[in-house]
Amino acid sequence: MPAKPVNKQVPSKGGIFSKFKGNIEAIAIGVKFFFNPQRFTLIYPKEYIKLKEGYRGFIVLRKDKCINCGSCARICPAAAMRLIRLPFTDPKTGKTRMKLWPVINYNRCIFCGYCVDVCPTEALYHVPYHDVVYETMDIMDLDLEMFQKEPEWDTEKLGLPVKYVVDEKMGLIKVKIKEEGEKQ
Amino acid sequence: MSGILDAIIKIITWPPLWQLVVLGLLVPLGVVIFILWFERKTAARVQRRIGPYHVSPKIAGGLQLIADLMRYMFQEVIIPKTVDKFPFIVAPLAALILSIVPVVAIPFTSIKAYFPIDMSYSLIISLALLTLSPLFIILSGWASNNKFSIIGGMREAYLITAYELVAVLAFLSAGAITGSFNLVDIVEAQSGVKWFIILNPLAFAAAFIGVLLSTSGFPFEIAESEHEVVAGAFTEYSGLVYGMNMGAAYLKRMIFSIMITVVFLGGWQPYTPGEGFIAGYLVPSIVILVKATILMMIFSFFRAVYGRYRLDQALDIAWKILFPLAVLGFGLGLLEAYLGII
Amino acid sequence: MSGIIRTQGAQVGFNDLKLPGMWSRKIGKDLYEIFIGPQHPGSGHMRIVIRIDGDVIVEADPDMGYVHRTMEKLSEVRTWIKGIPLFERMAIHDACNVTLPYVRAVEKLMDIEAPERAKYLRVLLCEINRIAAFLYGFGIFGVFLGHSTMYMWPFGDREVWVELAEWLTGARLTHSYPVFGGVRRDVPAGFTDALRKAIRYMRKRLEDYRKIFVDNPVIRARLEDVGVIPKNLAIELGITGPNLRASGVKYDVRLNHPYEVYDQLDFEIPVFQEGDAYARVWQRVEEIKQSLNILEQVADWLDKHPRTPILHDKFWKTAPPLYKKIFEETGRAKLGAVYAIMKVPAGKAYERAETARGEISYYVESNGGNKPYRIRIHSASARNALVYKYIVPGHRVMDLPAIYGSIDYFPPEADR
Amino acid sequence: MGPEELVERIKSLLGDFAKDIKIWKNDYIEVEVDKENIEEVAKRMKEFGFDHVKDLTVVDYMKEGFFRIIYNLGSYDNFELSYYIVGIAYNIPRDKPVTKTLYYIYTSADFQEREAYEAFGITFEGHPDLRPVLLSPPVAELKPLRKDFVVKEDPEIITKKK
Repeated sequence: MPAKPVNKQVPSKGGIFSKFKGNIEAIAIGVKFFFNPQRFTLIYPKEYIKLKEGYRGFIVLRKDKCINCGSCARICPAAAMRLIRLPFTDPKTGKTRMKLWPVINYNRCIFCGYCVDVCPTEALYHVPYHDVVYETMDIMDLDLEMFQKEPEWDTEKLGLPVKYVVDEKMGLIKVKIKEEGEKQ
Repeated sequence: MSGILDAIIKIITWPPLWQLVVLGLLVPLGVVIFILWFERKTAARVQRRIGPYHVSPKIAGGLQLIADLMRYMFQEVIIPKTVDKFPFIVAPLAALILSIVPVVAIPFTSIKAYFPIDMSYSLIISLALLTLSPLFIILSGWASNNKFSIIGGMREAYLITAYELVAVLAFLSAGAITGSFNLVDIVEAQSGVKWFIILNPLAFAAAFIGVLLSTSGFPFEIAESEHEVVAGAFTEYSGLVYGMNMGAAYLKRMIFSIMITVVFLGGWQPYTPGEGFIAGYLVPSIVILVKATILMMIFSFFRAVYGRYRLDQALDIAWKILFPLAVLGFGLGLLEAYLGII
Repeated sequence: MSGIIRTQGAQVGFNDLKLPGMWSRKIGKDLYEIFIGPQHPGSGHMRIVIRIDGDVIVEADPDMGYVHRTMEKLSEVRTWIKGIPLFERMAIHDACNVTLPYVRAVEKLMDIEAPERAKYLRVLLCEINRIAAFLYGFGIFGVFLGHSTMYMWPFGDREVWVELAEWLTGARLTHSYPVFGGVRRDVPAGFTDALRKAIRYMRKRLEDYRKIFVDNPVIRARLEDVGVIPKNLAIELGITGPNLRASGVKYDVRLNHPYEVYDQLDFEIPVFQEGDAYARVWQRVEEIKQSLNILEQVADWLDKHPRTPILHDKFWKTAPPLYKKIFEETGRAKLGAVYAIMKVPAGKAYERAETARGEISYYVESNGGNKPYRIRIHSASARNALVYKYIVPGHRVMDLPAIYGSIDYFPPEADR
Repeated sequence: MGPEELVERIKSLLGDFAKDIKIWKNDYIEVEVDKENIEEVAKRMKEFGFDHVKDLTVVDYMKEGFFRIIYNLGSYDNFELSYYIVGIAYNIPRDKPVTKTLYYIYTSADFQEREAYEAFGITFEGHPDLRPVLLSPPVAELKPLRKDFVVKEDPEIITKKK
């Protein structure tokens, strides 16, 4: 069943009475929210949002799973993911060969997550946060060693974790997450 | 020792000085700071935000305004090369002074000893002084030599023609009821529950909206409307001078609120001034200031629920609705005087 | 045709004031020229040069391009899939709607179609985006009229939809959700319940908006009979989206050229006749209501149908077992390596979609290579920009923000 | 109305003006005409019901040495036609990119002709306000959407850093 166009009318201009009513309604709803503000502001450094699983945050490499295929670098729309040629010693045979490893440049990354999705062995994964501070632009261009570590997340140390839940009355409600994962 | 102390107290409580500096400048300034905080907090509550918070979380961000004040005070005052320097600097100062001066004519008590200037035309004098300051807003817009400033100044000029007559007529209707232009007589006439807001609601409504118009409160924030004329006449101002401009508008609104309190809301009624400084001067002025502050709070609440009217619509409202309303209010006052309700 | 004011006298390369590198033009003696933008609180990333006579605008010249990012050119030097994150930067809060026609055009060229579940998921995100974008537009509109509460409320309520979109796709705004042959993620567990709650919440909030903003006498006074676009003029100028429908034209891509599963859903296309700014506000309110209806139906469908592949067989048949396992567990459809080096058969395709601001159209031409030969995008805001030139003259200066806000112009989308 | 039927109707409408009509993917119809007849064709198409220009596309065929200008026409008022897009296409030589404007027939082409002017350097004779719309004048002189304006996108995926 396709959509159907329906003619609608804006409410008529009305006289003094409807204007008066409009003013009263506007002021009344203002007063209602004045006494019952219903806020859900996040007080940021003191609280932080613990993001849901599946959030496309910073990307980390599991080197042991990487098969050096280079798909991630090929699909990267921002040219943030690049391959770097490094020697690799095979633990089984003991031979050393040059191999291509992915490294990421967070100056360029747009967090589209294509690299994670295209990786055939799940060697890349997202961490569920994005508010990481780097001191200079240079160190945002990660090397292979840094790329394997989850970036340090200072927000976690400063604040309390909260999460937002969709609610019928309030829209969103802020729920504090206790250490053990209990809800308040 | 006590003689010196007495002398100091005497100087401070000398009515003209006390009234102008304490009641005219310091207390309204404090009230304005409170109102600015209240305005931001009100808007935040209605808009489901927290508002000022981080500067002092324990007192709900109360120090935020002090911080803002400091920022205005220590900010560099930039005077562009293209402006006409003398009027550019003098205009906001004059506007600020002229918004405070009307307070000398407003009595805060019925005891004659505590009048700064005793006169029987205080209503007319204070109104005349109050309607002077917008001229300097136009001047500052003109002196700024900026397109947006000039348009903002012109808007202010249009608005003056709209609200001045309305406000004056509405306030004068009180004179029509009592048959006197002395504010003391007007307040005395409102003893008990015979406040003029009840006796003459039409004039009160006209005066209330007229004050909104004259102090560019929402929904009539037109002369400084950010989305067409940036900051109107104040576009080129910065630092303390800008703060003065903004402060002048709020101070003016405070003085207007005091006027409305005295003329329509019974002044120091239901309190009757007694003997001595405290009972005869301090308490009645506190009563008036509290009433005026509540009025200010109502004014600032409108920011949260209204947008702004278009310039021609504001003029329409002033001329087609408020002006007849004020005339009707005046007529109602005459009628009540004729019937001898007072 | 009648009613159009044509600009006179402007010639190619006029430079009356001999300024290097810019056009300049002398204006009449009694006119006053104001530059609204680009660093003006009443403009977005654009400039409108208005010439006023007294308080009345006699000429308006929209000067766009401050956020032009050469997307058409960039897409020619990048592989096909890289176009998706690129194009969604036109309107990041409307990302799915904006990129969907591109994806569909490429699918047309490849002769594939997304599976039904993927189609429903696309519609789901499209409508979430649409509501969020409308709320964004309301917020901007509110602040343009000086109504600060209407600025904060929609932005706060938009957070609900952004939160849902983040849950579904993993990113708040730039979702990069549709890919060729399907979508990237299935709905997470518990998503539809939250969606239903959000729908009920939004219906309630629309009533609040009506009270404080739409029916507010101050706002009505500002909007009624302002910026009237008559029906014939709207067609002539090629105005699009809610602005067009508010002028009485029954045109919506979801109705006239249905895509995805819009022909299986039951919803209305509201049409208003007045064509003024106030009708455009109501148009958006009604469209939010219809989007909520659509979302309800999509949620029902998703609840009834179990998880099935969300990528076309061409890509999913050859997927290794690990991919299928991850899809079963988390709902993430991993992309095959073929996406990075994909070639698209030669041909031309034209595809359009209804975004929150109107119709966006993509002309995609491939010469069989792994990069597009030519992509031409014409976005809704770019088409609506004509309103400034032809509708604004004759209004007062204070009407400009009202018209700007009511046509919901979004400079990054217009500039591409 | 199927695409074939529409093609028949366009054929009878345009007569000899239509040199070639192609249907792409069932809903996009490309009508090739001559540069000389474009105004007449546009007038007839507008009377037929295609009331606005959906977009104006220029494609640069550098090797073949011509620009292909395509006015993609759509319909708002006619429900049946609105399903289709008709592209009125004609070629102009690359070394002499001058053509006639359709601004006086389709007002909706106003800014789009300006866009084609800035991006490809095509002059639309008779357009009253032909100046760059998105680009600044110095950039527009480079004609950035022509194929001989090459954007250097780093194709190398192997980096030599570190």
